[in-house]
Amino acid sequence: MVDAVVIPLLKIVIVLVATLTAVSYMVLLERKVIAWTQARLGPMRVGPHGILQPIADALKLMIKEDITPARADRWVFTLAPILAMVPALIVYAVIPFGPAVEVFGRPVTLYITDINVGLLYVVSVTSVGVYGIILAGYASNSKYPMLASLRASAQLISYEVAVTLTLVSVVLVAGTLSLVGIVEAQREAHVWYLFAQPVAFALIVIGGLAETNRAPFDMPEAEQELTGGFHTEYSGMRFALFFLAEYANMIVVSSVATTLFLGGYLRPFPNVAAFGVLDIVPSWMWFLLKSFAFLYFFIWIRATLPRYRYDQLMRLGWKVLIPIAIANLVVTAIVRVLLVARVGADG
Amino acid sequence: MSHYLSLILFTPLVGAGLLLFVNRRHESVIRWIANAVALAGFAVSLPLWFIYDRTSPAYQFTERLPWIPSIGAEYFVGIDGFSLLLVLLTTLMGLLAMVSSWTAIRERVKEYYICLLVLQAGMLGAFMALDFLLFFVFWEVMLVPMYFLIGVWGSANRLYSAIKFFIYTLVGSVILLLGILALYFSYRAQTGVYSFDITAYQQFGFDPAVQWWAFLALFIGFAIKVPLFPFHTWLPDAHTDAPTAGSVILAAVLLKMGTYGFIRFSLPILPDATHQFVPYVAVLCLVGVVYGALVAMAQQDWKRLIAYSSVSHMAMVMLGLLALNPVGITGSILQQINHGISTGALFLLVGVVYERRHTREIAEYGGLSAVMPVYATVFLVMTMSSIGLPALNGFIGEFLILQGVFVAHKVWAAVAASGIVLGAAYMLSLYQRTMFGTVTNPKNDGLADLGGRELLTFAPLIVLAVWIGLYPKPFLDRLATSVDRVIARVSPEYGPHAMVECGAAPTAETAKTNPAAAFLTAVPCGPDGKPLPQPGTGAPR
Amino acid sequence: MGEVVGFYVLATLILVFAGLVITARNTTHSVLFLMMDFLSVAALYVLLGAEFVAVIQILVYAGGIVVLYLFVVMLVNLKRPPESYRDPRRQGKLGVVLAAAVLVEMVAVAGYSRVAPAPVAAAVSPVVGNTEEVGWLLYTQYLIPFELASMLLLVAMVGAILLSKREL
Amino acid sequence: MDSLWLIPLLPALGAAVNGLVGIRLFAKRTAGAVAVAAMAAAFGLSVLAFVRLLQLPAGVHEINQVLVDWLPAMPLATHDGPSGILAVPWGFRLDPLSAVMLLVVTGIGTIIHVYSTAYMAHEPRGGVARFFCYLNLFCFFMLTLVLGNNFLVMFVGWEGVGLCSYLLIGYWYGKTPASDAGRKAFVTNRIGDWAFLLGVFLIFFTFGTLDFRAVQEAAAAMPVEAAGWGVLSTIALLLFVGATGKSAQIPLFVWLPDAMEGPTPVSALIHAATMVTAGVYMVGRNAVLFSQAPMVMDTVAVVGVLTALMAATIALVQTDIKRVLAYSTVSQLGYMFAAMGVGAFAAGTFHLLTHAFFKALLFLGSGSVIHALAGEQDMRRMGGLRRRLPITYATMLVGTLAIAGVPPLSGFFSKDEILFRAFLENRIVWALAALTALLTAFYMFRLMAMTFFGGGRGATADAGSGRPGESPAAMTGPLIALAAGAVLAGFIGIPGALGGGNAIEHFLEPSFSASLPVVPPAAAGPDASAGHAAGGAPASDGLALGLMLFSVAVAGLGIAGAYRVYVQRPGLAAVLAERFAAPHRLLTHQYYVDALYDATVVNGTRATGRALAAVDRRVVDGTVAGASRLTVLGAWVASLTDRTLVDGLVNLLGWVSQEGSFGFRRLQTGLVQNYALLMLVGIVLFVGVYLVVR
Amino acid sequence: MITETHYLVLSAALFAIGVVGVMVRRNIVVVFMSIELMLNAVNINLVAYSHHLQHTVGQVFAVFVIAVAAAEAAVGLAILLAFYRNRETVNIDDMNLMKW
Repeated sequence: MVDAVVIPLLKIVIVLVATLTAVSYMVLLERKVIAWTQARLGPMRVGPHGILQPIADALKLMIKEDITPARADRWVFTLAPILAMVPALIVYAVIPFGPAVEVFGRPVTLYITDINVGLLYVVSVTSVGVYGIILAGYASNSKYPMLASLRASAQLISYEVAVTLTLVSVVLVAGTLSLVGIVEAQREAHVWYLFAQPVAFALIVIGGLAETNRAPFDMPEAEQELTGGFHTEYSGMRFALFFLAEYANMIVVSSVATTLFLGGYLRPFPNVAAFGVLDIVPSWMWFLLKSFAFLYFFIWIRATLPRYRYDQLMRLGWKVLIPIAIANLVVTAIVRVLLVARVGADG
Repeated sequence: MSHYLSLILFTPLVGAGLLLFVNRRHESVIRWIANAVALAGFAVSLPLWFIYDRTSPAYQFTERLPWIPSIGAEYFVGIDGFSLLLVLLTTLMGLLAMVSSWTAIRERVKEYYICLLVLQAGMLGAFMALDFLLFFVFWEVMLVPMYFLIGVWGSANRLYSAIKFFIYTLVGSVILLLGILALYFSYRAQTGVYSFDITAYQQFGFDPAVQWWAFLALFIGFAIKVPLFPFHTWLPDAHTDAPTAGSVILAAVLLKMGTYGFIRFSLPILPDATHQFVPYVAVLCLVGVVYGALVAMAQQDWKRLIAYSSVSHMAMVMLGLLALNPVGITGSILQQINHGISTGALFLLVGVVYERRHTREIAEYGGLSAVMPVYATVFLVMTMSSIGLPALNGFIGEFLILQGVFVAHKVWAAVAASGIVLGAAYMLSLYQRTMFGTVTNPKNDGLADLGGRELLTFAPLIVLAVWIGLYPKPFLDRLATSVDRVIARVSPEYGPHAMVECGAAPTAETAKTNPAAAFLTAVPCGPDGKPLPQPGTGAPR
Repeated sequence: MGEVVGFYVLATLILVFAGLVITARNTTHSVLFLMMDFLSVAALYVLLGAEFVAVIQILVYAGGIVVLYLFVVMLVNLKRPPESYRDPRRQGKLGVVLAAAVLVEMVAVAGYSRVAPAPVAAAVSPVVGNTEEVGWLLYTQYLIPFELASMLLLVAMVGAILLSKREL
Repeated sequence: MDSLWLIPLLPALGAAVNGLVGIRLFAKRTAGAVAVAAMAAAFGLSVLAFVRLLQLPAGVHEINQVLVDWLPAMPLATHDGPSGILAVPWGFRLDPLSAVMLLVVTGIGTIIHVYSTAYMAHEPRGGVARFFCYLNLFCFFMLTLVLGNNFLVMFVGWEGVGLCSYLLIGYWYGKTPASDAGRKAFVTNRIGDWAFLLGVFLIFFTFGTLDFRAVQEAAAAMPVEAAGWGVLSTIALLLFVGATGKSAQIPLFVWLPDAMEGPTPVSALIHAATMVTAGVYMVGRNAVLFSQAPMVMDTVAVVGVLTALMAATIALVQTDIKRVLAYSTVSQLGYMFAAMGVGAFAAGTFHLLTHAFFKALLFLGSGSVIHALAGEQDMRRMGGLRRRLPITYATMLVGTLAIAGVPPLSGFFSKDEILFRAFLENRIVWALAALTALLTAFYMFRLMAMTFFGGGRGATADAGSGRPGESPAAMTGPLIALAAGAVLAGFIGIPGALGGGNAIEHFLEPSFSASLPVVPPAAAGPDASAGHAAGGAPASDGLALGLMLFSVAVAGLGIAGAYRVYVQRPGLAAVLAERFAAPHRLLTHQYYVDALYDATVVNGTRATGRALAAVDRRVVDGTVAGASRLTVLGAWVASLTDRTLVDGLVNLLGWVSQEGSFGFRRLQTGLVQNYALLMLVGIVLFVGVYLVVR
Repeated sequence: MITETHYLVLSAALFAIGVVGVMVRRNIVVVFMSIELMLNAVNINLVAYSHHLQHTVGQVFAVFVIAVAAAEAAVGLAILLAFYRNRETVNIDDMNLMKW
């Protein structure tokens, strides 16, 4: 009973709380980093160096009036932020933060579950996330959110193709869809897939930026064009959900990319005993460090690059990324068939 | 079995296939691909010149596969000396026609180049086929793209000309097919074998009656293509209305199909009928020579004039065949190449000014020497080549033909030689009317001279014209054994080429007749190991 | 026990959502219910041990096709009342009756038919795991149908692009 | 000197350099320098070759050089069966005859090239290079013609010089008369070439070779066709017709006067000194062959002397300075042919040589005059130039005296030799030739008088004082050089009667004989056939001296007449013209030969062409069109049948099924759901049946 | 105990709902969605039998069905869009031009 119910529930709670906290502080981090990039200070008032700013923000959003526009589709208007938030959170079910460890004499895996179609699960769940945005746009019954939502859905669907194709090539190398399996495959291969699949890595990074609507692909919420994007009509807690969902998605993408390409929770050179000293940093810490590097990279990009034009974005997706992804897939498959010992019984 | 000929044959087709997959809007891509394919086609065919064994009388590079086994048709290709030269001429002129179209064609570019490439494949196939049915198929294949070239990219009266061309030549084709089938069934009746194999036909003695009818059928089919008077009227129309590249191909290669047909099929397969028919055909040829030249003189249209000159020249070529002796036939084939070079070049030249002015009316021009000196020079060289100035290619061909014909029949030669005088008259008149004088038409004032690309298209032709004019031996050598084979069928009294040992010291006889021989070294050897003939040898004592 | 509860819950959800799909006045809501329905079906697949199909169901149906529907709905009928004209020759009621007949007949068939549970050898494929098995079959025994399906998708893609672009 | 081929090659290189590079890049001086250098080098080589020829051992008279095969050996039947071999090499041969021509061509060519550098100085830059390119190319072809060792190589040069003549006559292509004249020259020549070519064919057919030496030997071995017309006569006649074209004899002389449209150096080089003498050269080349055909020889002599007389009479009334000289050239060429015709091959060649000097001199002198008068060519607008152009005057006077046959200038010796030989051979020819000599002296001094004497008229007067001045040194230098030649050239052929050895005749002798035993000139009998072959001087010195005195007297008479009419009494010419109006008109219109040709041959051909073109369009093509119309008619009838009968049946069937279909079509409502409904019915029935049957 | 019969009945019910949707609704988008429902019913059947027979082939066919459904949706909706552009309606009763 404890193993079947309590521990998973505990893990879920921990992950949820940690995620929401991390998301809050991501906001602060972003504001700070961008400020530093622009030679400003960023939030400084609430707490030392503005360290309590997220709490203040959260409070503000909670007590703010939650307006529903008069001609909005009420049900959907409410459903949309939830549909945005939920997929972002349930993806965490399969993210491996670390291997099985011993906690209070009990073997505990540092992930909620490991299903054998883990990667497909991630892909399919994130693909549902698009509903939140479309429905928000639709339900607002207002032109800017509508446009933004159409843009967003087209963008997400387009980049999903490229990303999924890219993931297939990683799966080809790893030979499994399980995220834990992929991490372990990297341990056995003695190499992070960043080096085995550099093209795929680049594609995932670009595709990830687009999938999370981050700069330079933040078309759906381009303030200058759409007065705030699909959540223009939202305020209060429902707005907060969208806000959190975006950052949660960033963390998801970082985590998945870390898992797939940076060896997940593995320390550097996991098979080389000489680096055993690195084991003093726990495995989940390695995972968080790598993910953090990714997140930082996201923010860095946002502070650096200008926004794409919409047609450029689509051209990039369909005419550049997808062909490259297919080519990468083909090359990977050929190399795999020719060079790498095949797994399973290949007749 | 070598697949080399198939490689040459299918290169243009592959190019045409490739073009199918290019978006029609990417015209420059299409142009580049088509030109690259044509260049590749030429480059692929060029080694033939070197690896062709000029001492072997057999068909070379043969390739033989069953095609329609039930009727004995085969995919059977191979070349001898005649086809070697014509194949090379085809690939070269195909390339030049392609290059010359770079700026001239602006509409339906993709279809245009596909047509040209398919046409080229058809021509190559017809020259390579050693199976009569295969030959006929390629013969027909040529027709369709040419029809489109004239009908789609031609000038004002193009539809009329295209249809006339198509139907006229199609009538010839049908009669040709009848002839082919007559031979086929006759062969079957006498040997019990279903075969379209030309090499077998050439060894076979057909029944004289069959020969008579078959010759008549083949004659009409080929004569229309040559075109021989009075079957020539499609040619001026087709030439006039065809786009430049079409005219070039038509003049340089397509017309050769007819004469090629005579030499490949009519003469060696039907030697008895040939002897019966020679006097009548020769009269047509003579009429053609003089008639074509006279009519050319009266033309006001630049291309029409050259077209009629083609009628005259091709009649001369035919006449050379009818001499039925080695010199006449050799000259006839060489003259086909020459005509391809010079008339092809002349049409290219017309194309150059047509592209700038969009008129072929001779009266519209005049004084071009002043504005386009390089053009005028090239035109002069090609005019001279066309009228048979010695030291250029045309003379060699005409001399050999006329010498051969003279031996066969003196009056024919005398009449045919008058074509040279008339040729000079109309060609120089053309040259004077267009190049000389002052620029009276203000539209001609600023005409641009030949550009680099255009000059590039003429360079090989000029080189060839001079080369053949000064040293035709490499060409004639490659023809020798093939000519011998035909001669062995139609004029068996001639033996094979006499071969004189070289490297020997001058004989006493030589020394006597040529006192200065003492100052010479031994009898010089030609590059091919054959001796250079000495003056005085062969003279009756 | 868990399976029974799961089945009935999911079956109820499926049927209710399906009913809502065809009865909702607002097409957007129809689409939403359709999505819910598909998600429920996916859950049913998990219940049946077909994780791969379940994931594909979500990925393709919920994540792709339904989004497409949503898209189209937004493009075509945002403001207009959709069903203004009714053709008198259309026998809608007869259709409902016939649907009922089909239902009855099918239930009858379901009730009658009894397929023996293990006439087929359980493990024909040398791989373990649901996804691997599906993949194995797809790429060996059903390779040609698989390629045909991909061809069909390609053709459909080209066709869809051709149809929906105003001019090429 | 085994590299004869270098001699023609050098001008070819010069032409190539000027043509490919020079037209775009060279300055005028550079272009001229290149051309002159090429020619000078060729001249140097020619002199070397000449020396080499002289040094040959006794009995050997030629240097033969074969480069490569041109036409490789090909079997071809000759008159005696299919065993013949047609083979033509690129071969060159130097023998005395070609050596003389070689020196004339390269020597005078070089001089004229030098002259041209100044004469063409006012042309545009590219034009000068083009001019020199053509001129060098001409020299190349001319040298090929001269040096070729067989008919075909000669024919290359033969046609090539025609081309260059065409180009150079039409050098000012902007002028219609110039380009017309060029075309006329080319086409007229082509008519001659037609015959020449047929002659070549017949030569091969007869002898089985085209080599000169071989042909001569073979011809010599055949019997002389004194009585009947034979194959040799045919060959000779055909060749002679070819020569009439190139050398402007009756009936093909009409192109030469028109050719004066070209620049004057061109007239001097091509239409006086070298190209037009190619015909004479060719007859000389085939002297043996011609000698075997006496009837043709007579024809040659008659045609030659008639041409000489006719041209001389026309020259009497011409007013264009260059046309006078042109007719004079025709006339002198006639002289040469007359010489050939009477068997005086050496004399003809000698006259060719001397004529080259004084006629080139005269042309260049006239060029100098024209140059000074800025292009004026009409003698009626000249006069009094004696003082203004002293060098030109002096040199031209030398030339005039030479052509008139005043001793001891070169023309005297050569012309006298011809007259002497003609007197022996054929008195009528001699009489006509003598008359021609009289006329020659007359019209030449008429030219001098109208140009240099009297008061300034027209252009001279217009030019005012000071101008026109004497031409630059590059022009006067060549004049002086040629004048020296015109004075001295005669001394190589001083006849025996004057105590000379007639060196040129002995030198040339081997070229005019086959490998037959050389007959010493003195030993040759008066027998006609032997005379043809050997060409000795059988008559006594007394007769020779008498004839010489006679011809000097004739010359003097002509000069005096001209002096009287044109210097002493300037009005007399007009009076005479009036009195003899009809002959005068005949002469000024050149006997209407041009008009006759235009009316018959030229327009006849054109009209035939037009008529045939119409026939082609109407009849030949009309037949085709008629056939197509018939087809269309047939198609129309067939289609009518098709529409009414055949199609009617089909339509009936269609009508029946259509009417039937109207009933069924109500089933198709177009409503998707109706179709679905039917499907559903099907399903219900199907499953129902399944349930019942199972 | 849930037998395959339960699944079959469920699938039959879902199918019938789809049929009703197809027959009754005039909004062609909804008709399309009803067709998707029917396809899902089929899939349930397939997967259920796959489970029942312990053989994967049913799932394979389910995958095929999904692929076909995707193709059908894409083309169908494209046609619908084209139609809508021309006729400004998605009412199925207005689509009756394909007749005699």
